[in-house]
Amino acid sequence: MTAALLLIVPLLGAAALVVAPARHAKWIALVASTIAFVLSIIMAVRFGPLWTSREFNQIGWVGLIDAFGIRLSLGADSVSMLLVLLTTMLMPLCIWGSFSSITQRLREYYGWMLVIETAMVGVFIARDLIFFYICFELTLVPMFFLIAIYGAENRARAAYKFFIYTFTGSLIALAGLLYIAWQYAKSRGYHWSFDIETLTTFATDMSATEQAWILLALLAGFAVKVPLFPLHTWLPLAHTEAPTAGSVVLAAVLLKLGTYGLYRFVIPMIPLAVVEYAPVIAVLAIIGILYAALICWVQNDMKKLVAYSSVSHLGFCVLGLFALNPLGVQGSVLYMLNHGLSTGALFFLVGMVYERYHTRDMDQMGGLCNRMPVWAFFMVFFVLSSVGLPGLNGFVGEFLCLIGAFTASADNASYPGVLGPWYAAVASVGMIFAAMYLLIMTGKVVWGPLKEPGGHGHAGASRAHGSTLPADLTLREIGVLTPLAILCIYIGVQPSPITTVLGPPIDRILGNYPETVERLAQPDLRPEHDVIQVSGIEQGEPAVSGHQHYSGGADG
Amino acid sequence: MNWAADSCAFFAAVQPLGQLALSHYLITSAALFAIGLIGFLSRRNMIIMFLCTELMFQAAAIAMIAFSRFHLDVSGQVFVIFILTVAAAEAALALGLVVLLYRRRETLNADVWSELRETPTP
Amino acid sequence: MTEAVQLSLGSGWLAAVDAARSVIAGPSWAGWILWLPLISLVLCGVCAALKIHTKLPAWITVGSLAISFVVIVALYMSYRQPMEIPLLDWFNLNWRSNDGQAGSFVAGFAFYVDKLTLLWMLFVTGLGTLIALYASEYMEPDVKRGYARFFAGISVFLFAMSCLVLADNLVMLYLGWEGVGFASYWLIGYYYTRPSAVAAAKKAFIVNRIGDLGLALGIWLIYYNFGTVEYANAQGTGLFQILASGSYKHEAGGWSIQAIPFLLMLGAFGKSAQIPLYVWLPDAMEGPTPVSALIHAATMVTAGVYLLARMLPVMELHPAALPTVAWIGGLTALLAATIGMAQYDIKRIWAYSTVSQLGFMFVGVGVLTTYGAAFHVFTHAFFKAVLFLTGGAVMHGFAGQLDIRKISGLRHMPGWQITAWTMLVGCLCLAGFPLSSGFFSKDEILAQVFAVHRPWLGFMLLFTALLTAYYTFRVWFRVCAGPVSYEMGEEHHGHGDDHHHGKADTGHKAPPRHAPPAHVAHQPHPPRFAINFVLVVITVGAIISTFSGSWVMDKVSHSSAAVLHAADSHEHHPGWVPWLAGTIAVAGIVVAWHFHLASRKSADALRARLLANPLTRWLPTAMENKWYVDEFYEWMIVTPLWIFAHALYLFDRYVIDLLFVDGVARLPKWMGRSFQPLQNGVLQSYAVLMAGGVGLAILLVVVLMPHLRPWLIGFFGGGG
Amino acid sequence: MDPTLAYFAIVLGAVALYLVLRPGSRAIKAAGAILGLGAFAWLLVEAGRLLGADGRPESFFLIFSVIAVASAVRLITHPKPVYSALYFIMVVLSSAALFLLLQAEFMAFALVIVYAGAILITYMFVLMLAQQAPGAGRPDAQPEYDIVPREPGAAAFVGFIMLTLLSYMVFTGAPMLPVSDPQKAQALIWDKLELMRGELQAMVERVAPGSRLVDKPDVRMMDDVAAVQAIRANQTEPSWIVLPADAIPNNVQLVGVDLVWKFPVSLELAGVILLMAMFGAVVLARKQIELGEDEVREAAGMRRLALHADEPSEHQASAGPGRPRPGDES
Repeated sequence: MTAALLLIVPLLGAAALVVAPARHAKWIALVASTIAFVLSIIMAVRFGPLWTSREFNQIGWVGLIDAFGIRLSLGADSVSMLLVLLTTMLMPLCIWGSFSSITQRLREYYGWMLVIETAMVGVFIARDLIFFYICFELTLVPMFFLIAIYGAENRARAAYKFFIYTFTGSLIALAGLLYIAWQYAKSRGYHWSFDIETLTTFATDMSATEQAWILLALLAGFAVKVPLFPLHTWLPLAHTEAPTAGSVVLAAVLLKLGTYGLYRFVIPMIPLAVVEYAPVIAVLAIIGILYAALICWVQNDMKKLVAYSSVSHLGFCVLGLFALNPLGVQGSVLYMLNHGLSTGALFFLVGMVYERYHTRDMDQMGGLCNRMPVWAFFMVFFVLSSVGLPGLNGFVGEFLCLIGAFTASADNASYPGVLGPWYAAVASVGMIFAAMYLLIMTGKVVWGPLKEPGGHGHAGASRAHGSTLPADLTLREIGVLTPLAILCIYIGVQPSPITTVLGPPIDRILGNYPETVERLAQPDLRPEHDVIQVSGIEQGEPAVSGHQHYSGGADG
Repeated sequence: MNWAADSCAFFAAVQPLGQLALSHYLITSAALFAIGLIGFLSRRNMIIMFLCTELMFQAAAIAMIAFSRFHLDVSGQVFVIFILTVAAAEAALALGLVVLLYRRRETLNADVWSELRETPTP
Repeated sequence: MTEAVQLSLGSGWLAAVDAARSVIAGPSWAGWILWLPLISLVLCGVCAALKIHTKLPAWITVGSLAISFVVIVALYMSYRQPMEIPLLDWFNLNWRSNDGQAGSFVAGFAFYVDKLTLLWMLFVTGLGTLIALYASEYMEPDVKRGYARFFAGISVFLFAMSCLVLADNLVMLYLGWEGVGFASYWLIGYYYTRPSAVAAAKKAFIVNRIGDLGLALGIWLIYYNFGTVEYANAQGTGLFQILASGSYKHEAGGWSIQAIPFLLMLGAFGKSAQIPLYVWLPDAMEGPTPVSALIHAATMVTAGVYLLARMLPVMELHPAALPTVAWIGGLTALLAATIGMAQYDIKRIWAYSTVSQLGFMFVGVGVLTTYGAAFHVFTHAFFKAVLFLTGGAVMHGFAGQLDIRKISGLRHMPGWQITAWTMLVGCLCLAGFPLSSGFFSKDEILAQVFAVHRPWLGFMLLFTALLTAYYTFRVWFRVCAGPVSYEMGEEHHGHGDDHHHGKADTGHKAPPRHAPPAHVAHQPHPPRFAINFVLVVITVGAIISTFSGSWVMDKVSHSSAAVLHAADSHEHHPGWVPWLAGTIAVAGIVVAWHFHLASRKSADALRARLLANPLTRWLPTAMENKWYVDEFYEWMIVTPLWIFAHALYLFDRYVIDLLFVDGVARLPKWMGRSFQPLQNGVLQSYAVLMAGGVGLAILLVVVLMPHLRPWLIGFFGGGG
Repeated sequence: MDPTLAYFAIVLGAVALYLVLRPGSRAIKAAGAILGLGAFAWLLVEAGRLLGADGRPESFFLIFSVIAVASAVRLITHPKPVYSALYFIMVVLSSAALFLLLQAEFMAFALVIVYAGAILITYMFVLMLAQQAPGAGRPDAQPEYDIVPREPGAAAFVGFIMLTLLSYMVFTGAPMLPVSDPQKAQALIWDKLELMRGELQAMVERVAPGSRLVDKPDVRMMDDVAAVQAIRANQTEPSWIVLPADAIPNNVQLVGVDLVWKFPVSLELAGVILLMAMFGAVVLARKQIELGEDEVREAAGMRRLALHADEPSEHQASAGPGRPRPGDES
């Protein structure tokens, strides 16, 4: 039951924080999150052969709630596992990275950090719809408090906007998901089930009209979270106001809840609607890519810039996802990981500057590499990773997403899609913009003659603000950034282990699509809505094959 | 036991209330209720307002009893007991409050007590 | 004419492809070509982290580059036929759809070695080693500062360039492509305290990115149409093999196939600084001179030529592609030459001459003499390196002075002889003086242009050659000849021109690192051993490269760039071309001698006369201002986009966020507000509401429900 | 079945009530009263017509319902609270009479005792406690808020909308109600005896002395009589014993049995409610001592209670609705 332990340990840590003295709070949190990380490693190791299995394997089962078809069942495929690993790896770093920046209400802060860890892990390994949704919403609460208590000047507004916006969206998504569950229960004589696999199999048989509505509902939840183009405005605000670690968690993991939701629910559940509306979503993603990138260009606030860049980057992720072929979806999942690493690190870096100078205004600073060479090194490194320099992680995901979208045309032999070269071509202009705004930021902040904010002289500027930090990064801060940098290089050079494990589950999720696309692409064969029926995902396999691994994976 | 016996005979002999009679009682009840409502809405004396609520209870009680008779089921009468209970409790509390309020402002005018309002926003 | 080219092509690259088909596994030690620069990079990084203030990074880099050159030589010695050397997995995606259709996307770290590769790698690593050696002395003043950073950048560049050239697939080529762009960014921005350097670095990266996008799109289209990004492999499913086998249908892909050559071309134009993307290269001279020599003259900028040569079979996918390349190359050559004529900064002149010569090379590719193009690349690499390095030596010795009006008579100064004479050799080559290396290689291209009957292009190029000879010797006569006089630069050691086009200059205090030290050198110090040695070696190389024509042709004709073209055997070449070209070169030199040595005043007088006449005023003005291309881009593309971006930001903040999002969020608030008067604190009005609510409920249940019921049942399906 | 005329009667009643309510001359009020009574009578007649039954209502019903309605109207129109309370007693008494007509004797008496006896007395006390000190100029003057009703028209409108809806329910709903079978109903009433073991045993002994009930007595209707199984004095086997007609449970018994057997939890709840009400009353009574009321009053600009109770209040006039007073808006 490593998975269950993984959920419980951070909560135990949070409980311990309630009673512990404040001066020990950070260490308790660090230990708890590190234990969680170790547990996730153990879980990953014990996942063993399931890494390459096609199923959404059962990896745990807590028989606490068993009424009304709701079960606390945990499952994972390689995608979830990777995202869990990303989460558990980032959390100790976030906590470690907050050691100096958080000085007030420590226990509360670290407690919320641990709670949000549980919630995020829960989202990724939930195999039960209700449990998924509870965790999905539970992430909002700690983040709300993290922003509202520890944020910058405008934090109250940001926190409320973040909370209400995403909450409204996910409520609509819940309605969509419950509709599926309801229809399922109705067809089974009101035997409710919230098992994601069961519902997925069921939902693929729904009529095109129903699927379209469900798609709309699910998008309301997940597209806000991603965020997709017109629904993104909460993100820059929340990012700008959140504390550093909050921004990191927000960018690195919380946004992935949206794309993970798309991956887990939208793509496999409602193929008809997805095929029908993928071009629309792709267009929104592309608009988001270009639009946010252009907006980044005119930002003065570093953090806002990075925040808008997230909108732009996640557009690539969505585009890859809706390419509906293995290249695109694998690229998209890789993009989730990569964005978590590089944008997370960028937020750390911005936070480190903010901690020293108490401003993020790019016009007020310049040439910081004169004062902070180590910081400058990491900054340039992660900017390049974010720009998508080949050999670093950003490139891999971006390239695969775009090539996926590129080849997602109707005449592709193995996986015909509904996008095609034009989509990818327009989207790829975002690569130029990305280079533009990130390098302009680097040029302003890192390079050039030294200019420190607030008219301070050359020496000891940061001390003037009462900060105890030295001019350049401390060993602790280097320690926070180094693992991220190493991972960036590793994924950039060796993505194939990851793509190998990503292959099978993605193949399975996309299993229906070639057939669906071909059917819908032929207008003469295209039946009226409500008549199209596509066979379930588990084509040619026993319907319960999702449970077959239960005995093997139950204790994993 | 005599009158009880008579009453029993009476009860046993009489047919259930007809629909016409029921409707008469119900209309009476409705009329009382409406009058109570009107009184509650139009009078400004807090005590009269409470009296009006009692009047509405009364109307409800009549409807209950009428239905009880119509269905020959005493549950309706039992409910009237509960109505009485609530009325008594309400009288005790509400009148206590009225006294309290009166001591604050020296008036029974209900309009005086309007602090719990939304301050108009531009 | 186009038909003729097509015809000649038909069998052209098939021979090469036949060779490619029999690809064998190469020796795995060739991997050291990549690993050595990487090791050097890491070690330089360690040096920087440990704050080692010696020349150690330089020796590490020079050593590792030298070894990697040796490895290349060894590979060259053992070369028999095209080789495939897998090193590492990178992209390796395989899938199988439900109906059994399999697909894959494979792009590993692997080498594809044919003779073209070897040719390029030889001069890349060879020159790289030499220039690193040169830089070890040139960068001496920075030993305590960015020394390790500089050599790490050189290592990155060599790594990326090796990836680019050696790649066996387009994705790895793309890695190298972006990698050299990044190295270029790194090294141009080496003097990061100077806003102009930072801006130049940024500009280089971004403009390159535009070209990279073209390349990327080309790669995707290739994958889209051919299902592979590998050149050739043992299974015979590589790109060239598919193209050669004829198993694909030319017309099947339609636009998606025909667009490929144009997109690749865009990539090549970006990297090799052709119209419309050449603007970054002159600015790139903000970098240290060895960088300009290595990256921005000899090696990186020829990557575009390499790409087009390598992808020659692909370039044939649209008949208009190669003529386009030729014309763009020709125009670039002319434009850059006219700008170069009017500049005063040595490095800038060399930069524009580089752009111009790259134009020649593209013409060469465009008229299907890949041999000529490669030959010119090869000779150009040497003589342009010489020119830059001599320029760097001047700059080094004269404290950053690069203005040709302020240095004169270099050859008479003690210790500067080697510099002056090696520069002369370089100038002769560049000017295409008869029997110099540049003469032969340029002639190869010019002759081919006339051979394929493009006289207009040919005469344009000849005119360009005249200008080239003029501006080249303008520099030499100004700087090396004439009476001795000089003016020291403003910096203790030279780092490019000092007239920053300083709008980015933010009025900061003197940058702490580059504050003039107490002892500003007032005397020029001539170059010492390392610089002189390298100058001599490369000059010797430049001279030797004169005779390398047939060797290069051998290399080119046994690769995918091979054009089995009768013209290559000089039979179709018009015999008058070399004579005319030689005459023109000499004429240009004579004109330069007249204006810049014999009567230097007449040049200024001419300029003044041109300026005085309102009809001709535009000519020198526009030339000196680089034809206002930067300004044109600034006003036509950057500024509108910037305004658009601002508009978008305002749109985002006020329309999307404020109007829509907050508007929707305010709806409940407004609704609440509209009911607010109900909350008036008057008891009875609450009672009215309550009564109204009860009334509504009754209405709903008693009056409306009987009518709603059938509809509800219909909607909820029996109301389970 | 066209209830339009009935609604017209209701509208008429509304107009009448409005006339009575609004401050105006006596004549108009009297006319309104007559009109209202007429409207009410018309409504009843309409009901009869609509439901298609022959009849005229019982005379007793008519008398008492008219008294109830009339007193209710008077209750809400009388300016003096004490009179209103007395009219409420009239309402209570007449509805008790209606209860009697409906054979709910227990409830009728309980109503009189609880309402007229207890609750109304409480009201009287409160009226006494909260009576306005007579104004200086006009000793008998009623306070303005007792004389001038607020928005009588609107109130009448709302009330009669409610009445319309309720009577619509009556007109449409009453004909559809199931009429219970008296036979079955009687059987149900007899069945209640089973729950009253002591009563049943006594009854059995009265009819057949010395007999005792079986363990689980089962009262059954047989034809027109009720019988129960019991073991006669000298027998061992149970036999049916016919119960006398007067053994049928009376209203009080029925209510009691229902209350205890059917609604025990509600009974408990009612007890709790009363207990809470008592606590509440006690707390409210204590509060006025502990609040430091004088300070509060002073802050509100009124005279102190304890020390200067005899001072006339200058600020009282300003205590109108919605007008801010110093110290109120904290």
